[in-house]
Amino acid sequence: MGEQAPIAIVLAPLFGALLIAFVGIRFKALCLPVTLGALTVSLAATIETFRTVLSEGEFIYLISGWERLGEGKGISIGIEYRVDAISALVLLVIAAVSLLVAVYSRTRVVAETPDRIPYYYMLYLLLVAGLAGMTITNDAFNLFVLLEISSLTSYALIAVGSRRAVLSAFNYVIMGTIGASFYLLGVGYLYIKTGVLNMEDIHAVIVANDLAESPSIQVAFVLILMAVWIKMAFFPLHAWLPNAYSYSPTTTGALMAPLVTKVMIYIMIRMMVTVFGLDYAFRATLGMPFNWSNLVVSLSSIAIVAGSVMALSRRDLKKMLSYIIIAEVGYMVGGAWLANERGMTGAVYHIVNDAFMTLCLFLAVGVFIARTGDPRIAGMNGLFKKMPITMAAFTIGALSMIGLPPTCGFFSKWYLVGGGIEAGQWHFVGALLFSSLVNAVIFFRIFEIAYFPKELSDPAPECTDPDAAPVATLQRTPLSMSLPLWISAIALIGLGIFNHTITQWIGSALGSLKFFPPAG
Amino acid sequence: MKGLALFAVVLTGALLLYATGDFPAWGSVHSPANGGELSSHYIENVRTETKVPNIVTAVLADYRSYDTMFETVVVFVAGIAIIALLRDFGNGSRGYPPALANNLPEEPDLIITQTCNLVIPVLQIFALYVLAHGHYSPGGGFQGGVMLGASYILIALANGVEVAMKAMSERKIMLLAATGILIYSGTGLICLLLGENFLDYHVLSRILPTDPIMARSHAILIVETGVAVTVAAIMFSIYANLATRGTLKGGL
Amino acid sequence: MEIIVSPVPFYACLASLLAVIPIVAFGRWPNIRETCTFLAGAAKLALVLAMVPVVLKGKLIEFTLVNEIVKGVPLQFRVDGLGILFGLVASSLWILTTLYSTGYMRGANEHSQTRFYAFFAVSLCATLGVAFAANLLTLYLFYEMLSLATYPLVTHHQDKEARSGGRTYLTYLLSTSIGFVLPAMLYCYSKTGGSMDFSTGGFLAGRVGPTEGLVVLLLFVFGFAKSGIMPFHSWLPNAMVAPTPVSALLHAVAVVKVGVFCTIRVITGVFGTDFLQTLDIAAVVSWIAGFTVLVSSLIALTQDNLKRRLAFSTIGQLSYIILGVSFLTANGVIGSSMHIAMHAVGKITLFFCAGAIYIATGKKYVSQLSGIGRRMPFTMAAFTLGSLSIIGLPPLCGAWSKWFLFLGGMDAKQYVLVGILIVSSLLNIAYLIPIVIKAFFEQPSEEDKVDGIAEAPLACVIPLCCTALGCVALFAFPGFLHSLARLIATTTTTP
Amino acid sequence: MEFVEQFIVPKFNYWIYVVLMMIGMHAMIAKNNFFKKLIGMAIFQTAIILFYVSIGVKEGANIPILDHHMMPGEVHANDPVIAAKFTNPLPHVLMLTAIVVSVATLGLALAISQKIYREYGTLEEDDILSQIKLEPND
Repeated sequence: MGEQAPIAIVLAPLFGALLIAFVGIRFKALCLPVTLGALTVSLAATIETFRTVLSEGEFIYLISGWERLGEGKGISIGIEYRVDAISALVLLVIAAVSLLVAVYSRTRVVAETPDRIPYYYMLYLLLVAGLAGMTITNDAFNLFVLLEISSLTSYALIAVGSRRAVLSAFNYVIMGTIGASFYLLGVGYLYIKTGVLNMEDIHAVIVANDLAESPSIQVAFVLILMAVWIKMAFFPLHAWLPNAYSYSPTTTGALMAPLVTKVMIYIMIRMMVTVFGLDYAFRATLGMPFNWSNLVVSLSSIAIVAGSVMALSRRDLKKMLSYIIIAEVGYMVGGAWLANERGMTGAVYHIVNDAFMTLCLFLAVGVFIARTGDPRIAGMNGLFKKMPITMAAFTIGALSMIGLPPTCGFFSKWYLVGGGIEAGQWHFVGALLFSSLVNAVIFFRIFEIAYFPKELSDPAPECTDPDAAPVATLQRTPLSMSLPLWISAIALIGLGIFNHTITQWIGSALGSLKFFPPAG
Repeated sequence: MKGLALFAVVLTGALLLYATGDFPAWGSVHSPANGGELSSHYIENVRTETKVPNIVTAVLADYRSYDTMFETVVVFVAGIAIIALLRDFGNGSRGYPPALANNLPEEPDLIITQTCNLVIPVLQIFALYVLAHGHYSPGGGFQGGVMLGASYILIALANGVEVAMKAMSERKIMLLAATGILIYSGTGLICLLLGENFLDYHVLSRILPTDPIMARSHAILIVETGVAVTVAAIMFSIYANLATRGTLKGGL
Repeated sequence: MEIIVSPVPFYACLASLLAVIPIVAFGRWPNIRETCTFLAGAAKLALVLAMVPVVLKGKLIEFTLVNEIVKGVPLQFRVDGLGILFGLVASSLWILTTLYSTGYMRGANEHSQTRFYAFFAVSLCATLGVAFAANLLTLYLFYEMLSLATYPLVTHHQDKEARSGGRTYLTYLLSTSIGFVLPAMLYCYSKTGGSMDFSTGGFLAGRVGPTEGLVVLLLFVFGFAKSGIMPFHSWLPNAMVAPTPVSALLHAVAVVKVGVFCTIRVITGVFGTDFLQTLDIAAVVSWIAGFTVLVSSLIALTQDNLKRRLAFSTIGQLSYIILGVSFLTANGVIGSSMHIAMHAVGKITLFFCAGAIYIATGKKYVSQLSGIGRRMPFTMAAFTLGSLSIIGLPPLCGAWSKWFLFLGGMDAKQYVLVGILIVSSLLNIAYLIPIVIKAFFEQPSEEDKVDGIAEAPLACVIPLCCTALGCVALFAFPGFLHSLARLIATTTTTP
Repeated sequence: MEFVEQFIVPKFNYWIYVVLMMIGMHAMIAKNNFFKKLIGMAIFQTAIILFYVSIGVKEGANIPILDHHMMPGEVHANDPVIAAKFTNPLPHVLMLTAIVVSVATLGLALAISQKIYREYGTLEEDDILSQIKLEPND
């Protein structure tokens, strides 16, 4: 069964969703166990796949069994999966995070969307299937279909939230559709010049026919980049993200914030590495007096600074975290475009780290809101005394965001800043350090509020939203919420300590690539 | 905002048009997409590999069947998403602007109902034909499924959603929609259980009384049926929820 | 140089970290809790002492915890002369401080004492980690750990003053370590292609030119802002809001000495004194340190709050150490190394006294201390000894280190800086001796008159007497320290 | 004039798709009314379908169904099929998928806009934004 593990990663959540449709609608209590079961199977399959990759290196899984045509590598006529160490790592993150959030959702979904439990879990599972499918596929068009699955499910998962969530979901639909359509167009422009849809085949044709200078390919590159940037909320295309994440239900935020942007960054790296090739990605100029590497790194420096500054002025916890995510997206995009191996390693490694960091923080914030009923930072008054254990986990997450050892955030910075120095992109280095300091200010301000109790001058705002049912605040943190939180917090330290192993895996996938120093 | 939007739009347009200069001539037989190995392979070998004359159907449900499965899942997602968003689970119509309260005529119109009664059976038969004849002519699961769904929508239009819901209850919608995908993915799963890769239909010849190539052809029909079932159920569900704002009472 | 692989340095580091578990577990039984702290302290000291003879023989003790924490850089401990000297000072004074804090915390009836002891233990773990770190990354990891672990100690009172003090504390320490040290460290990493091991010649030697060298050096010197070098010094006076045992051990010994220790490591282990000599950039550091010495002494003169005055004194004394090592001469390094120990003993005495005065009388200001010597003769006697040691007068230990610093300056022909050293010693007299005079020779005001002796609790007085006697003892028997310092000097400088 | 002959006439369908797409995209971004945005979205997505279908056109080719082209009786499994005689099936397959996706997106977007109308009583972006400004939250 080992060789069938890759397909099981995607199928397990799909069948889980079907099972809920069959039995979960009538027996609501079964929804969560089915979800957990499906995600566990998916996680097991991911681990199996990961082991295969580690022992045998990158491999292809042929869906429908259509062998490649022709001599040598040939071209693919069916749809394939392609797993290498990087995608296996991202899959592992998806499986682990989704399982943790599912455990966490036990009380939250019942409290926040009591009448829609089966639908919620179906969407949840299908979102996971879509994300995993995007990560593993080797077909440019198939990626679009799965992208749409993950988009549609995330629109819905956001829109089941409060009054404001619906509005932000609509904006997300508009932006998301533009993004997905750009991607589709980009694939079309590639197809018209290459006649193939398989990612590796596209690359092979581009190289063989010397299409690097072709305007269609260049436009396709721009379109696909714009598409992934919109989807990953790369500044200044970020406008949909903060409201969408902060007004959505707790579980949605906790699932989407760690995964969706990160998977899109993976897709971007995949496009750069597999479809266009690094040489193309870093050097293509579009006839302009700059090259991509310098341009994108500059953009990401701006993104990092802008995201951090915007986060600084937020008073709502989730919103503040959302802007931090925007800054973090800048880290990864910048790292990937530094045009050296250390930067790329840092970007991929940070995908893993940032997923767990955001997870940890969103889970902790979810616990705070569930306990205090107050989404504002000011609502955390005196929490160190009230719930020291949760605060400790939050502290680990925050330290990781700031980038203090021994958490993994420090080691991400290590690679990213190191890559920046190596590439001589000093503004990127400066932006990273600036953002670390801003994060330090943000989080230590929170710590101060939570550590130095003070009489609140204004009480928690009355709930004016008629549709947001007054969710009762919990007296104690249930184990289903604290356990995933703690696992994610411990993961942050584990990922930091084992950073060398992880980067070696990443390096094994990147090893065969040639990194060119950016020209000029 | 408007100026910015115009700028962005014009910029995108200019970029897209810039690339058209590079495109192969329209209708060229030798363009990479048309004359390339991939498309030629489909056209030239579809007969020997799948025995399905309609190349589009063969590519859709066999070569790229994995895509099509998730395409069906997209429909399924849209269906459950709309239920999750709109369906009013007995909380009353809280939050409705009063102008929207349903005030429908009590009695359905005689002419409309009778016409519909005439049309609907024909429509449904035709839908099944479109579905089943997808191997030989334009058609297939999606087209057939949409027609089938349309027949129920027609009932709802003529008699109100409640009447249609008697034929296609909410519970049934959910079951059918899931069954459709289960038929599709289950076919793939059987291939997997028989020891081949997911959706590798030829291995079905071990349980179907045919040779491996015909097994592909038959399997395409099976999965197309699955698609049709899901699409029909979800199309009606989308209509019912949108038209009644989630109450599933009354209708347009 | 012979290298012995042994996990002892790791255990020494771990001893106090593990102590956190029983400390928290027995939080409800103060006596058991404090016993645990003592046991951990004793174990730690014993482990450190066990390494001393080996190191004195000129061997290194090495232990690798993680083979490669990032590519090419292990998480590794290595004990050399400088490390053992610092580790010895920190771990021996921890025991005394624990005794002292038992008296102080109970005397002042402080809240959350368990948290206090727990974080204290973590801080000590980090301190020893810095002392024994074999490479720059390991050093940085423990450096940051120390910054964070001391935050709850600094803000122990959890009131408005603590809040602002803590804020300054972290702002300075984190922004400098993230903003300056991290990029400098990564620059070194990319320059050397992956190795960051402290080595005798300096791992950066020969790889950078004078301009980059100066930038990196300054990034390091300012980045390790725990050393209190100006203009990144103002966290230290603000951190004095902490309970006195914290000020005593952390802000006279552990934290600030970690700062100077790191600076010494950078100068000797990263650049190497020889290389700095060829680059000819160390003088910049000398002048910054000299400036700090002079200005901080002048500021100390104006402070009325006793602990703040001591804090500014500390800033000045720390810069002596940096100054000494930046002379790049053998005598300078000897002076610096010895001053780490000598100043620690002297300054901790002064802080202990300040705390004892506060516990016994509630007084915090120098102007209130008239005649207090009659009431607290032991405390004030110890204070006198401590002051004289800081000033550097024989027969107290401070004299030795100042003497070597002075020699180092002469060797380096930095006569102006030597002049600054002398002037600053005079200023030391000016801000410390008046306190002694006030305590012993002025009449107390009417309401402060107390009959007989009213000392602080015994648990406070014993440690401060011990350290005061230590000042004398180290003057009489400096041989052991001197041989350690000589060892350091021979391994880091060319004669 | 030469420009028109050289660049527009032979590829006029691509020009049409771009113009249509820009109309749709402008509506999506700049229109104030949510429903108009959705209409824009529909145009936008349809334009892409037009583009894809244009790719697959072959001059002088028939629809990609084998039996339709070869009359019954002449068809033998051994007869070679000439690729040039049939239009490219792949873009059609892809667009079948894209159509379904756009229908699903549109349906979901309609549901969301209906929910917005339920919450705010209007579909004009300005009105909704001014309503939000009055809310104390945020």
